[in-house]
Amino acid sequence: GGDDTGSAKKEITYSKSQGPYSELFEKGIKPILEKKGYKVTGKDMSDLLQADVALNEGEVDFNVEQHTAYMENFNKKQNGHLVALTPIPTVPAGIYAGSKSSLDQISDGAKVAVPNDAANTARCYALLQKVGWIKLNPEKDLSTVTQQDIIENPHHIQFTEMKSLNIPAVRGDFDFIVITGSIVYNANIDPSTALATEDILPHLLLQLVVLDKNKDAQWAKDIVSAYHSDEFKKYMGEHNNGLWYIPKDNQ
Amino acid sequence: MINFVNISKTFTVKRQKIKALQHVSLQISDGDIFGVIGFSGAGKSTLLRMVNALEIPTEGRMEVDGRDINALDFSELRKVRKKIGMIFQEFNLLESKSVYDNVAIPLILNHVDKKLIQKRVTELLSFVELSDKALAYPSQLSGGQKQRIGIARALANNPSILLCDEATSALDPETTESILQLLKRINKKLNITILIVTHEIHVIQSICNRVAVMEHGSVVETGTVLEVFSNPQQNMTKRFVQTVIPDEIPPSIVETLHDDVRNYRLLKIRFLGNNAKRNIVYYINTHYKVETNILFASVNELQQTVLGIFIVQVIGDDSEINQVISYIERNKIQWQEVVL
Amino acid sequence: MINFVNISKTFTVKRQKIKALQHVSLQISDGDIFGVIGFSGAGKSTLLRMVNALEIPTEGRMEVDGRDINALDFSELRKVRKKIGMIFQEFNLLESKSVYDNVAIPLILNHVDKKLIQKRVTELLSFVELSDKALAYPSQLSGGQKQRIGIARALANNPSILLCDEATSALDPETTESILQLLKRINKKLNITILIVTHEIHVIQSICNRVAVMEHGSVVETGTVLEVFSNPQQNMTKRFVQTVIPDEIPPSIVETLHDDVRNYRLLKIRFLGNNAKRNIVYYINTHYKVETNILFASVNELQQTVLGIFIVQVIGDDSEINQVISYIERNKIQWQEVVL
Amino acid sequence: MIELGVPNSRLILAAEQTIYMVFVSLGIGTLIAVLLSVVLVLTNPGGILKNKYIYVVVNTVVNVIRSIPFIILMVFILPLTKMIVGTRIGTTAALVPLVVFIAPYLTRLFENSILEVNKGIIEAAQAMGASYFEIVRYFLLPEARGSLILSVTTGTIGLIGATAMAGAIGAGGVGNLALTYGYERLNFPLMLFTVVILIVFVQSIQTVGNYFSTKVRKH
Amino acid sequence: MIELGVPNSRLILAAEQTIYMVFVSLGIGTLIAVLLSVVLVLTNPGGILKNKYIYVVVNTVVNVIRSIPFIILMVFILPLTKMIVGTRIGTTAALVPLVVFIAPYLTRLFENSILEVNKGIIEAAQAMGASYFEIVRYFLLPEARGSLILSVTTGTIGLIGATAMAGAIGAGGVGNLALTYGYERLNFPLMLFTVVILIVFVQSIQTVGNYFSTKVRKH
Ligand SMILES: Nc1ncnc2c1ncn2[C@@H]1O[C@H](COP(=O)(O)OP(=O)(O)OP(=O)(O)O)[C@@H](O)[C@H]1O
Ligand SMILES: Nc1ncnc2c1ncn2[C@@H]1O[C@H](COP(=O)(O)OP(=O)(O)OP(=O)(O)O)[C@@H](O)[C@H]1O
Ligand code: MET
Ligand SMILES: [Mg+2]
Ligand SMILES: [Mg+2]
Repeated sequence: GGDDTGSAKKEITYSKSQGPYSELFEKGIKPILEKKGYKVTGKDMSDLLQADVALNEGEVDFNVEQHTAYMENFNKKQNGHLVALTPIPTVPAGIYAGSKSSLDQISDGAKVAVPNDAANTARCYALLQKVGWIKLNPEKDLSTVTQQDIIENPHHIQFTEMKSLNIPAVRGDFDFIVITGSIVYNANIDPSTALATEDILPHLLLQLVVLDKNKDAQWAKDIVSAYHSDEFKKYMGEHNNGLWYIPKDNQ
Repeated sequence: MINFVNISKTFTVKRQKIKALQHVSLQISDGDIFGVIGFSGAGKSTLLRMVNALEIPTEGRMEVDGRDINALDFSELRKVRKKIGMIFQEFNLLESKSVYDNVAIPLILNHVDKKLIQKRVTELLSFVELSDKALAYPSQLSGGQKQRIGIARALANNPSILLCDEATSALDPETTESILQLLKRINKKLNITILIVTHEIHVIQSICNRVAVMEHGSVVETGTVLEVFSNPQQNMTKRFVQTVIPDEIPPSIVETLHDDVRNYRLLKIRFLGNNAKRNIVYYINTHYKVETNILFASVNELQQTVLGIFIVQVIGDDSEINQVISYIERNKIQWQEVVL
Repeated sequence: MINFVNISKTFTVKRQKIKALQHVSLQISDGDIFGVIGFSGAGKSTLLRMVNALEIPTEGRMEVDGRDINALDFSELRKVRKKIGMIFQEFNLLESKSVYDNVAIPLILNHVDKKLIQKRVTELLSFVELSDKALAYPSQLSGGQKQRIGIARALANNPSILLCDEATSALDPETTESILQLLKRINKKLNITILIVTHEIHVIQSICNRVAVMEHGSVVETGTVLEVFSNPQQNMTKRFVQTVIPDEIPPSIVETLHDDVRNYRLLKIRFLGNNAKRNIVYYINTHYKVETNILFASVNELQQTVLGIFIVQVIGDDSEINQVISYIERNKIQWQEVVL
Repeated sequence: MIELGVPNSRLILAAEQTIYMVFVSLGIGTLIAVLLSVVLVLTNPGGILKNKYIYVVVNTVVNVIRSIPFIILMVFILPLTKMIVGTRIGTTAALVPLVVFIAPYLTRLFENSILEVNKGIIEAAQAMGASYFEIVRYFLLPEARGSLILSVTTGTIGLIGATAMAGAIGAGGVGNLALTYGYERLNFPLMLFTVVILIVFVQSIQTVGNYFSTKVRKH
Repeated sequence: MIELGVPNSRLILAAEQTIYMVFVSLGIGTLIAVLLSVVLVLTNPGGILKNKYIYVVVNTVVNVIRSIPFIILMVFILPLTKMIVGTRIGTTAALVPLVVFIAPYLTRLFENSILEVNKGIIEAAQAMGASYFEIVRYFLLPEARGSLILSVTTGTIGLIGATAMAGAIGAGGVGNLALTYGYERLNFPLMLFTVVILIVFVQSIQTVGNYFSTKVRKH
């Protein structure tokens, strides 16, 4: 890592998690960078907050695990200097069947699982609003809404906020589950079985994030261009089974 | 009946074998108060602990009321143990329980009615003169008080066998005596068998009817207390008996004797039973032409029999002295010459 | 000098106040072997524990070598304690350390050279006859063996004051005697002060020069052993002394007396020192027209002084008996009449 | 007052959830732990009921459970949870993994406490003809109680830590609030506040534990 | 062989990381814990060096640290971590929070063990004129060692659990592998395999602990 922004820097590090984004990076982007002579090292950081702290401290160079909303919140609360360089392919959240198999089976007092992690809870409530099951306080920023911001819940849905990773395992205990794409991916759920999929707000698109002072570094530019490269577009074309929402820049 | 049949016990410490008991055979009849004495480390506690199977013999057979205690299954063993009270050398009181509860616990284990427990515990505590300590905890007691709680606890269940491991070692003579009298009463009244292990020979002197002397894990002498005390066979038994029934001239008198140039002999005379009641010394003084000086004397009573030991300096002609000796012998009085 | 100045100690158990010591004042001079006896619970251990400040008086002043031990700061207190050896009533051995290490520990605390430690420990273990147990652990020892380790440990540092709390309670008479002789030797050779708390009066008889008798937390009698033993003042002292120096006619002889219709008186005669060496009984038998029968006798030596107690039945005319009595009185021999 | 970002009712609910989870799972866990620790102490190679097989089995089961990170443990036993409480999610569902977590933990602590009981006491019990149950009930547990109380205290505090993670199956609780709404959302006032609540919990439990343990040890 | 989804070298590295974290933080944590527990035992209201202030301070510090969920603890002390080891991420950085986690935990366990030492032993030590240090060194610790060994064992196993969470700051280790590559990826073969590794770890530690503890308690 380090803050040397010299064009000569060829060894770059990123924090890596066990989600689709790191994997997409490793499979689709890293080979491109390596061809350019970069040595790319991933550091396992299972906690996004810790990963951002490390990034902010310059202990790693970049990560590809968060959306703009999360990053801005981090910058605000932790005095961070992170910037997003480019949106990257994102896996949208979706409503999936629990014990009920279609949206119109929604009933009074239905049980719905919602992720409890900061990055995703809001997205899922937004999605539930999109299908018309709840109504959120319009004064609140959709990307940070919480359960308290629900102003109408006509079906008296009982929400259970829990670790999203565990949701697929207990699917049958709910009527419906709302999970993000990374969980769909990890749990090997067929994305095409989604009952509804979120409209990804620009704010919620995943981003390549680096430290402010590195945004003009050559290596940063090289990563951006890798995400925009034809080679990567080709890779996406071959490997997207409906899971990925691909931002326009990358299409 | 407690029957030790050829019992041996070997401990192993750092590969070294310690023969705590070696082929011990002993029989203790119902109603006996049986004493075991011996030096520290002789194996007394180990022997005692065989009776309720706290220790398992490496060899031999331990019979209690005719049954091999080590062949019993656990529930039968428990039944036997409930009839055996034990006073531990190191008390083994429950630190977490009050004096009252410590004494009550054997009763609780026997599912005795609460009211009865209270009655019995109160009674026992007054026996051992600790009624005022009922609410105290063992750590707040003196050494002797702890021991008395251990005694009360062992008696709680009216056991038919009582095992006492140095039961009075922490008690003053008077408390010891009252405890021993209590044991004697119980023994008489309820015909319980008492096995007492002790290094205090006066305990044996005062209540036992039979005694065994142990040395290095073996029983070296056994018999009634009177037999063993009045006529100890083994050297170590003699040494033990001497401590309660001394039979030696005090050193400062011995010194005086060294300067005595008269013709004399020193006779150690043992008066037993009726002999002790007769005025032998007076008779000698008035019937023979010898001068006598009593250099040492002790008089004890063992099992309702008086044992008097006198060491008398008999001064006079050899022939007169010999007459005195034959007078003694005629009267079937044991004597022996003391050589300084 | 150990000086108890008006010491009181009160424990509180469940709001109940227990006066373990009440205004005790005692002075123990350097080189004394001072004995404290008393019934179980009298406060003996509490008293002893004052000397090295294990117990802090609720009232009064505890002086050791002229300094108030409770006013010392911790490092000074430690220095004083290092010169005080203590044998605990309950041994307090370290279960985690071998016999060897238990004895070595005071030396280790004194930073004694390893070689010297080994020499000294070996020596001490052979003193207490436990050389073969050096590698054993306390849980593998008999009660008396543990106590002997406690004794060896207390002596390890060549203390100048030795506190013994029932130091021989778990020992047989012979081992007791050899330990007591060892203490006596050390006392003589190194002029150490020994404070012995015990309920075994024969321990006091055998080595103490001074004695205090405690009852209910107070010292009720104190003096040289000879004074107290030959002429006990308090009832409880008498009872104590009787247990080592009995002075009563055996019960079975008393019975015979009931049938004796002759004219007689029972004289309890105490011979002390040189009187005990004279043949008083012979003189009476040969010079007065009375018949005598010795019903009880005991001869003991206390601090190189012989104490003989005889109970003699003197049979004859009143006038003759009176002559015997005046003979006794002329010779400055204590006597008193025994009434059955 | 500082803005915590969550309504008071939410905080109170979380506190209730934590207390509920801690006390119920502690209660059940303690019972199981007493049982298992007693079995370990009795059957161990130096115990009075020496039994190699039982000892090895219990010892291994305890170790196996203790080996599994709590978060994985929760997932592993989801079927069991469903079987026992009928659902795999929520505060009540969390009780099952919490019990499974705390029981072997307390077992180890209790085992250690009970092993400290003086051998002489056990001999006294045997000499009185006590059954194994009675030895445990009237001798081992009472004599070890000062240490057992502190063990429960230590265990309870460990349990509070575990309840924080039980949020993963929707159990709620103060710890989870601290983690998700405080930590993950970088809501520092809330994080601090919830941690302070936890500190108050822990400090109270410890104080109570110390009090009783000291009281009992005094004798 | 089953396909684990990660190369063997990765597993070996993880094992090394766990061992490194456990042993280093255990070593340092034990030292601190011995110190703190001894301070607690000596200064507590029934102790020989009774001191209300020191006792309350240490007791509270221990409780406060014990109250904080480990993951939050890690964040709280990041500045400390940076100061001590120069970096906030990676295996070595994890040592700092791990020590901070294990030390107060072991302190509680040790405190309990040391409190069980017979009062008579302490009196014997005092009567010999031992200094406080010597009382601890030659009397309290040796007499408590059977229990202390089991406490270290229990603590070590708790520590292994904490290392799993230290993955959050990139510390690696078997537990983290189980959590991230196994659990988060729902890679059950790997999860099982890593858990088995953990079980082997725990079982070995427990066996060693039991062995020495029993050996020492025998006397
Ligand atoms: N558990 C044990 N392990 C090893 N050796 C033991 C054990 N118990 C007793 N011994 C040894 O066996 C011998 C006999 O011990 P025991 O306790 O029976 O003696 P004792 O006659 O009761 O002595 P005391 O009068 O001192 O109590 C001693 O040498 C002792 O060291
Ligand atoms: N820590 C304590 N708390 C409460 N009471 C105590 C404590 N220590 C001693 N006592 C009480 O003080 C009195 C004196 O006890 P101490 O131990 O001095 O007696 P002792 O003369 O040594 O008796 P023994 O010969 O039985 O050892 C006893 O009544 C005892 O119960
Ligand atoms: N009565 C005997 C005597 O006077 C002595 C025996 S001891 C009671 O000679
Ligand atoms: Mg014995
Ligand atoms: Mg005493």
